[in-house]
Amino acid sequence: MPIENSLGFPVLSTLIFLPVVGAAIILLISRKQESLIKSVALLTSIAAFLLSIPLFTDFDKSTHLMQFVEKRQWIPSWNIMYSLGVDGISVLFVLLSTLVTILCVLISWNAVKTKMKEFYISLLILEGAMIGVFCSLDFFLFYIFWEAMLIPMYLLIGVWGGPNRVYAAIKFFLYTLVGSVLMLVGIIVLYFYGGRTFDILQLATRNYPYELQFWLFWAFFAAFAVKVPMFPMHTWLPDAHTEAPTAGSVVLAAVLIKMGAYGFLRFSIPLFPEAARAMTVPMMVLSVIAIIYGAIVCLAQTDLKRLIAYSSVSHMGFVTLGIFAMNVQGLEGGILQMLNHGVVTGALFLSVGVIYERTHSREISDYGGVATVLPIYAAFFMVFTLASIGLPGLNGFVGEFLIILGGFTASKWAGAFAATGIIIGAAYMLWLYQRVFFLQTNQKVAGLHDMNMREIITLVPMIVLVFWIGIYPNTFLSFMHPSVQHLLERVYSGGQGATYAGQIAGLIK
Amino acid sequence: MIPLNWYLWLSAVVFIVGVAGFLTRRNIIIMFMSIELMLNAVNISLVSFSSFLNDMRGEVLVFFVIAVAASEAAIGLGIIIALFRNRATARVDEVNEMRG
Amino acid sequence: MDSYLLIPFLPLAAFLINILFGRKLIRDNAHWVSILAVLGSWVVSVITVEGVLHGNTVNRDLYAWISSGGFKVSVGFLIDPLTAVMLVVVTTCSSLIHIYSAGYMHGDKGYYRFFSYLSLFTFSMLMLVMANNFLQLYFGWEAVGLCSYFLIGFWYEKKSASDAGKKAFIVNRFGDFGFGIGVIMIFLTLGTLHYDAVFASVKNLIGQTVTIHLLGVQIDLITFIALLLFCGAVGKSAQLPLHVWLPDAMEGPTPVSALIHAATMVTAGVFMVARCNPIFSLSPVAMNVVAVVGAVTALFAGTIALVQNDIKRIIAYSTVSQLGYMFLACGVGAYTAGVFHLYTHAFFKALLFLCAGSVMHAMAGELDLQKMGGLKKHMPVTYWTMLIASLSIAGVPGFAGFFSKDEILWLAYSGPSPVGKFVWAIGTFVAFLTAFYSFRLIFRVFHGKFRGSHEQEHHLHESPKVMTVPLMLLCVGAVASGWVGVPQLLGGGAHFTEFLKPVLGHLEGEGTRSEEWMVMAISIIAGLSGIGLAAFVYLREGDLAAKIAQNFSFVHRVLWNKYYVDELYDAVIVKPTIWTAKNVIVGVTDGKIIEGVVNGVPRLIGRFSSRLRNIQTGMVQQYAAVMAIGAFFVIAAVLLWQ
Amino acid sequence: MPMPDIRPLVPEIVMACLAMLVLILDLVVKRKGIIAVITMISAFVVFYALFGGVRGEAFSGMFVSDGYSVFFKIIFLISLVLTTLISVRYIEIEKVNFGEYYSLMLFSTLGMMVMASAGDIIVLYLGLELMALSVYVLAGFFRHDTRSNEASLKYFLLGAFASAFLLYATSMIYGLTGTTNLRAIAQYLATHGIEDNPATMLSVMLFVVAFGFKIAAAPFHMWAPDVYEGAPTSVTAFMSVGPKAAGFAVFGRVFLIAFGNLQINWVGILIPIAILTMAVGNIIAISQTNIKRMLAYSSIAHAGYAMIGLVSGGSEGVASMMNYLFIYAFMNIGAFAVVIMLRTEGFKGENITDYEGLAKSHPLASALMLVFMFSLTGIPPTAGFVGKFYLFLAAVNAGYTWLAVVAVLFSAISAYFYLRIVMFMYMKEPKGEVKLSASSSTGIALAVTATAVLVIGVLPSGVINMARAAVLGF
Repeated sequence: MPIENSLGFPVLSTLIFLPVVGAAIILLISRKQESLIKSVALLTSIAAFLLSIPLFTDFDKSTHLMQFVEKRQWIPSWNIMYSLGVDGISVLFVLLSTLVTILCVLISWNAVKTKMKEFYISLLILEGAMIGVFCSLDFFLFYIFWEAMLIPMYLLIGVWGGPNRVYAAIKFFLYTLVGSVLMLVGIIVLYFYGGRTFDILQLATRNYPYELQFWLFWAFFAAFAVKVPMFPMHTWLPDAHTEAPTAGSVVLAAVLIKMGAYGFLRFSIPLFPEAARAMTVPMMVLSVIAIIYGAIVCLAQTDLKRLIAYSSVSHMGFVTLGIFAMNVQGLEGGILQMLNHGVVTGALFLSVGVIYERTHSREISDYGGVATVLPIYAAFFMVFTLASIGLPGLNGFVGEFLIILGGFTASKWAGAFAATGIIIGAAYMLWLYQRVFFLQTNQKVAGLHDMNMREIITLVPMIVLVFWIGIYPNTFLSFMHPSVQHLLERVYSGGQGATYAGQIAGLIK
Repeated sequence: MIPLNWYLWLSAVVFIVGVAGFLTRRNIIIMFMSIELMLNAVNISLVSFSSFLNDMRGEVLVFFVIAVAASEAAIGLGIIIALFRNRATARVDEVNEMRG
Repeated sequence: MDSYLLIPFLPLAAFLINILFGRKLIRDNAHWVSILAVLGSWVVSVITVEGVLHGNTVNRDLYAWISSGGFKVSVGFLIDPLTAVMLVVVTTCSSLIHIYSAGYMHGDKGYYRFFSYLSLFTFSMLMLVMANNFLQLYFGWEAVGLCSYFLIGFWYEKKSASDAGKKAFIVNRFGDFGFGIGVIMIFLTLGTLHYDAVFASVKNLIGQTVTIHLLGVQIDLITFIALLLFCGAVGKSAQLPLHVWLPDAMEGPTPVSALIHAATMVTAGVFMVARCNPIFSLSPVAMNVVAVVGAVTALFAGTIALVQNDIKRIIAYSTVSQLGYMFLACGVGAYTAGVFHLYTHAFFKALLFLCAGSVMHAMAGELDLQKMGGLKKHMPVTYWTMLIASLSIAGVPGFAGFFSKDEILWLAYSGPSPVGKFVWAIGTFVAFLTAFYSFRLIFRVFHGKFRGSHEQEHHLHESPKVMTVPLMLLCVGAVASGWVGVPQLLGGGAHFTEFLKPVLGHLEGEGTRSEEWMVMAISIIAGLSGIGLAAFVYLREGDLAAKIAQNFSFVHRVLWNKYYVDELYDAVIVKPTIWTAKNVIVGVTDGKIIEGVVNGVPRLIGRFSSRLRNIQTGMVQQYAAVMAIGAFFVIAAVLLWQ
Repeated sequence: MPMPDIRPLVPEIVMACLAMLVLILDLVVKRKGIIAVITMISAFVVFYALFGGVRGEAFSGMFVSDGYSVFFKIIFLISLVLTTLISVRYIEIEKVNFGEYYSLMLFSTLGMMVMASAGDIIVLYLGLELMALSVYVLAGFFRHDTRSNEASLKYFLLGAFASAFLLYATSMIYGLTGTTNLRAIAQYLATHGIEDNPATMLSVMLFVVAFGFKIAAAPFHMWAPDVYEGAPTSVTAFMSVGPKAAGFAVFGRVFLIAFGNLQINWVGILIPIAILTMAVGNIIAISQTNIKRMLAYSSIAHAGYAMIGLVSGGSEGVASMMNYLFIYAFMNIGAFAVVIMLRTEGFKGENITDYEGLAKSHPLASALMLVFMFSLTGIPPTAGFVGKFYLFLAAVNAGYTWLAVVAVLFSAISAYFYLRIVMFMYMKEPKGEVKLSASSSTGIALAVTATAVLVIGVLPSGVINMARAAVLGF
C-alpha cells in the first residue's frame, strides 16, 4: 500500500505536464520572437525544477512505499490506472531530469539557431516524458512515456545534430524500438498472468512460474539492455551521442540511458526475482565485458564526443554489474552510479558543447593547449574528468567503490575485472585531457574566449553535485536504503530458481 | 435423371476454363469474357443445387448474379473504352505503367 | 573544537581561496595564502604531537561518509605516534618547501595554480596520514596521486611533462587496483574498514585461505590481503615493477620533486605498510616479499643512478633506492627502523632536491651534469648544504642518515627474518652505491672546472634568501633529525623506537654487541669507500669514468637505459593495448561484427525489399496468377492438413 | 403477404435516396462545393438514422442491423465525410470536379453498409458488388489520365476475378448446407457434422481468397499498390479505409458466424496469411519512392495487423480488429490529407523526396504528418499505438503470443519507412519551394483526424468500449 501524497497537490502530474504546457505556450509564440521562446523554455524548466524540490525535501526516507502517489481510473476497459508515485529508487532521477533540462536550455541558448521553436518544444516534451517514465506505476502508462520519449529524441538528434545525424537518429530510434516492442509483448503477457492488471506494484507481489519469468525477463531485457546500453547492444549509443546536439547528448547521457538500468530495478528484478537471480551470471559477464570493452574502445577514439559516449558504455557496465550483484552495496552503488554518471557524463557533454560552440570540431586532434586559452573551462573539465575516473572525494568513486564491493561479494572475478576498468578509465580520460587541454596551443583554439557567465552557471550545479555526492553521499544513499532493502527481500524470498542460482553462484565465486 | 455430380463437374471444368482463359489471354475483352465464363460456371452449379435441394435461393442468387454481371459488363466496357481512348490498346500486357 | 582538524583543513582552505580567486585577484600573492595556511598547520601539528608525546592520542569519526547496508565508513581521524611522526615530516617539509617555492617559482605564469596545488597536496597528504580507516586512507592516497599528477604536469605545454604526469597517475592506478581490492577483501572478511577494529580482529583470519578458482591456487587469506595492500605501496612508493613513473616525475618543478617525490607522498607506501603492521606481521610470506622487493629495488635503482647524468634523475633513483631500503626494513619486521629512515630521509632527500633546484635556478634550468662543474665558488650555501645532505645519505656517522640506515641494517642482519641476511648484504652494497653516486653528483657539480657555455657561466649566482634559508633549515634536519634515534650501542636512548613502540611494536635484534659493532663498521666502511671511490674517479684529472664506461659498454648501456623497463612496458602493455583497441576492438569487433549485424540486418531487409518489389510486375495476369497460386496453396494446405 | 419490417433498413434506404438525390442535384447545381456539402449532410443524416434507428433483423435474417454493423457503418461514414472534405479542393485542381464523384462515393458507402449488415451471402454479394463497382469507377475517375485508367482496369479485372471465387464458394456452401443464411449455415454445419468435409473446407478457403482480395491480404494483395498509386489520391484514401473495413466486416461475420465452429481449421491458414501480409507490406514499403505507393504497402501491412484480431477470434479479437480499423481510418486519411495538400497546379507531389525540408516551409503540415506517421508506426501517445496494443492484447489472450512477437517486430521494421518521411521533412534542406493547396475543408479534415489520433491515443476508453459493446450482440 502506497502512502498518501503529503504535499496536498498532485505534484508528479504537475511535473509531467508543466513542461508540456510550456511546450504548448511556445507553440503559440511567433517564430520570430526567439528570445521569448527561449525565456519561456527556461522559465518552464526552472519552474519544474523548483516544483521537484519538495520531492527531495518532503520525501519520507524511512519507507520503501511509493510516495506522492496519484491514482485515478484511466482506461477502465483494460483496467489501466493513471497511477504515479516515486520511491527511493526513482525520486532522484526525477530531480535529475528537471535539473538537466534547465542546463540543456541554458547550454542551447546560442547553440541552436534553426527551428528554435521546435527545439524547445521537443526538449520540454522530452522532459515531461522522462519524468513520466520514472513516476509511472502502471505499465501501460510507463510504456506510453517510454516510447513517447523516442519522438522528441529522434527529432533532437536528427534535426539539430551533426553531419551524420540522420543515420544516428534512425539507428537510435530503430534500435530502441525493437527492444521496446518485445517488452510490450512481455507486458501484455504479464497482464494476463498477473490477473489482468497493469499495476506494477500489484504485479510485483505475485509469483510467476519460473518458465514464464525466464521468457519475460529476456523480453524486458531486450528493451532495457538496449537502453542501458549493455554490450553488445551498445553501438547506437556512440552514434547517437556523437551526432546529437549538445542538449541531446546531455539528456541522453544523463537521463535516457538511466532508464534501462531503472527498468531492471523497477521491473525485471522485482517482477521476475527468480529469473533475475538465475540470470545473474550472464548479466554480470555482460556488464564486465561492457566495462572493459567500452574502456578499451575509448583508447582508440579520435572524436571527443564519441570517446565520452563509449566511456558511458563502460560506466553503465558498472551500473548493471552493481544491480545484478544483487546485494545492498551493489544495488545502492548501482543506483548512485546512475546518478553519478548522469551528473558527470551529462556535465562532460555540456562541457564539450561549450567548446564545440566555439570551434565546431569534435576531433581531438583539432585541440591542444586549451588550458592556456580557457583556464576556467579547463578547471571545470578537469573536475568532471576526475569524477569520471572515480577519484575519491568526488561522486564517481562512491558509486564505483560500492559497485565493486558488491560485485566482489557476488563474484570475486567480476569485482576484479570491473576494477581493471578503472585503470583503463584513468588512461583514456587523462589521455583525452592531455590531448585537448595540455601541450602547445593549437592554432584552431587560439584566441577563443573563456566561458561566459551563462556557461559557468550551467556547469556549477553539476560541480556542486560532484562534490556533494563525493563528500557526503549519505544524503542520496539514505533515499535508497528502504527501497533497496525491500527489493532484496523480494529477490531472496525463495522459489524454484533459487537452487539453480545458488549453484551457478557457487561455481564462479 | 442426370446425377448432381455431373453438373458439378461441368461447373468446375467451366470455372477452370474461365480461370485459365483469364490467366492466359492477353486481350482484355477476352479476359472479361473468361470472367463471364467463371460466373456462368457458378450459375450452373447454383441452379443444379437449387433444383437438387428443391430450394429457391440458388435460383434467386443466379438472377442476382446475372444482373450484377450485366452492370459489371457495362462498367467494365466503360473502363476499357476509357483506356482504349488514351492508350489505343486492348492488350493487357501493355498496361503496366505502374509496377514495383 | 578539536584543533587537530585545522591541520588538514587550513591547507584545504588555502587551496580553495587560491583556486577560486588566484587567477584574477590574488595572483602573485598566492604564496602568502598557502604559506600562512601550512605554517598554521605546522604549529597545530607541533601542539598535537606534543599532546601525543604525553599520551593524548586521538581516534574520532567526524561524520559517516558512506553507509550502505552493512558497509559503513566514516571520515575520521587517528592521531597516534605513527601519525605524529608523519605530521612532523609532512608539515615541516611542506612549510619549508612552500617558502622555498615562493622564490623558486617567482614569475611563473601559473604561480597561483602552483600554490593552490601545493596546498591541496598538503591537505591530501595530511588526510592520508591522519585517516582512521582504510577508505579515507584510500582517499588521501588517490588525492596525493592527483596532486602529483597536477604538479608533475605543471608545465603542461611540455609534452614530456604532461606525459609524465599521466604516466604517474596511470602506473599508480595499477597499484591502487590491488590496494582497492585489498581494502574490499578486508571489508568482506572482517566487516569493517576502521583501523582499530580491523587490527583487533585480523588475528581471527589466521588459517583461513582463499581459493582462486580459475587459477586453481589456494592462498592464505592474510597473505592475500597483505600482498594486495602491498601492491598499492609498490605503486605509490615506486618499487619494482611499478617504479617507472618516479624518474619521469622529475619533469615537475623541483620543489614538487622535493616535497612529493622525495619527502612525503612516495613514502606513503611505507607509512601504509607500517600502519598495517598487524596484518603484515601475521604473514611471513608477505613480509618476505616486502623485504625482497625493497632490497631488489634498492639495488636496482642504485645501479641505475650510477650512470645517469640528469641531476634530478640521479636523486630520483636515489629516492627509489632509499624507499626500497624502507621496505626492506618493514619486510624484516623493523617497522620502526623503516619509519625512522622515512623520517630522516624526508629531510636529507628534500634538501638534496632543493639544492638541485637551487643549482638549476643558477643554471637556468640546466640539469645535465656534464655541463656543470666548479659551482662551489659561485654558490657556497648550496654547496655546503648539499654536501651535508650527501654525507647524511651516504651514512657518514653523526649525520641523520647514518642512524636510520644503521638500524635497518642491524635489524635485517640480526632479526628473525629468513631473508634477513640476504637483504642485509644487498643493503650494505647499496649503501656503498649510494655514497658513490651521491658524491659523484657533488664532485661533478661543484668541483672541477665549469663545462657549460659562457652565458651560463656568466649567469651563475647564489639563490636568493627565500630559497637558501629553507636549505639551511632543512640542513639542520638532515643532521639532527637522526639524533632522536641514537641507538643504545652508541649510548643513545633510541627515543624514536620507544615512541613508536605502541603502534609498531619493537623488533629486538638477536646478536652480540660485537656483531652489532661489526655491522655498523661495515656500513660505515661501505659509505666511506663509496665516497672515496667517487673522489678517486671524479676528482682526478683524466677521464677515468668514460674509460670504465667504455670497457663495460654493455653494462653501461643497460644501466643508462634503466634496464629497458620503460621500453619493455611500452612493448608489452601500452602498444599492444592501443593496437588491440584500434585494430581488434574498434576495427573488428565493434566495426565489423556488431555494427555488421546492426547495419547488416536492415541492409539485408532493404535489399530483400528491392528484390521483392520486382514481383509486382505491373501485369494484371501475373497478379491474377499469384492470386490463383495462392488460392491453390491455401486449398492444398487445408486439404492435405486434413 | 404482410409488409416486412423494414425499420432496421432505414439508414440504408435513406442513404440510397440521398445518393440518387445527389445524382439528380448534380444536374442543376453548378457549384460542386454545394454537392460536397450535401454529401456530408447526407452522411450526418444517415449517421443520425443509424443512432436513432431500430436494431434487429429484416427479411427473415437476410439483413441484420446490430452493434457490429453499426460500428462498421460509423467507420464508413467517417471515412466518407473525411474523404469528401479532402476531395473538394483536390478534384478542382485535377479538373474532374463532377457531381458523380460524390454520388459514387455515396453509393459505394451504401454498398459497404449493406455488406456490414449482410446476414445472408446473397445480400453480402450485392453489397459487395455495389461497393466494388462504384469504386472501380472512382479509381478511374481521371478519365484522361492513363494511370488512373490502368488502376481502374486492374482493379476491375482482379475484382471481378475475385468475385467469381466468392460466388463459387457460395455455391458450394449452398450446395452443402442448402442455405445462404449465415446463421443457418452455422447451424447446419454444427448439426450435420460436416465440418471436416473437404468440400466445406474448399468453400471456406475460397471465401478466404475472395475476402483476402478485398482486404488486400497477401498473396491476394497484388492489385493494391498499382490501384492505390494510380487512383485519384482522395479515392485512394477512401479505398484504403472504407472498402477495406467493409472487407473485414464481412470477413468477420462470415468466418466467425457461419464458420465459427471451424475456427481451428481456418485459423491455421489465416495466421500464415496475416504474417505474409505484414511481411510483404512492411518490407516492400521500405524501397518505395512514391508516397501513395508506400502508403499502399503500409495499408497492406495494416491489414495484416488487423487480421491478428480475426485470428484471435472471440469477442476481444473482433473488438480489437474493429477498434483498429476505426483508428486506422483517422490516421490513414489524415496522412492522405497531407499527401493531397502537396498536389498543386502543375505539381504532383507524390514523390517522397518532395517532402524534403517541408518542415521549414510548412511547419504545421509537417507536424501533422509527423503525428500521423508516428501513429501509423504505433508509437504512443498516438491512436495507432492503442490500436496495436489492443490487437496484441487480444492475440496474447487467445494464446498467440508468438504472433504478437512477429507483429511487433514487423511494426519495428515499419518504423523505418514511416520515419523516412519524417526524416525528409525535418532533417533535409528544402530543394525547391513546395506550395501547399491548403483549403478550409482539408484543414477541417486534418484537424479532425489529428485530434482524433491524439485524443484516442491518450483516452482510448470510449472507442474501446464502443467496439466492445458493438461485439456484444454479435
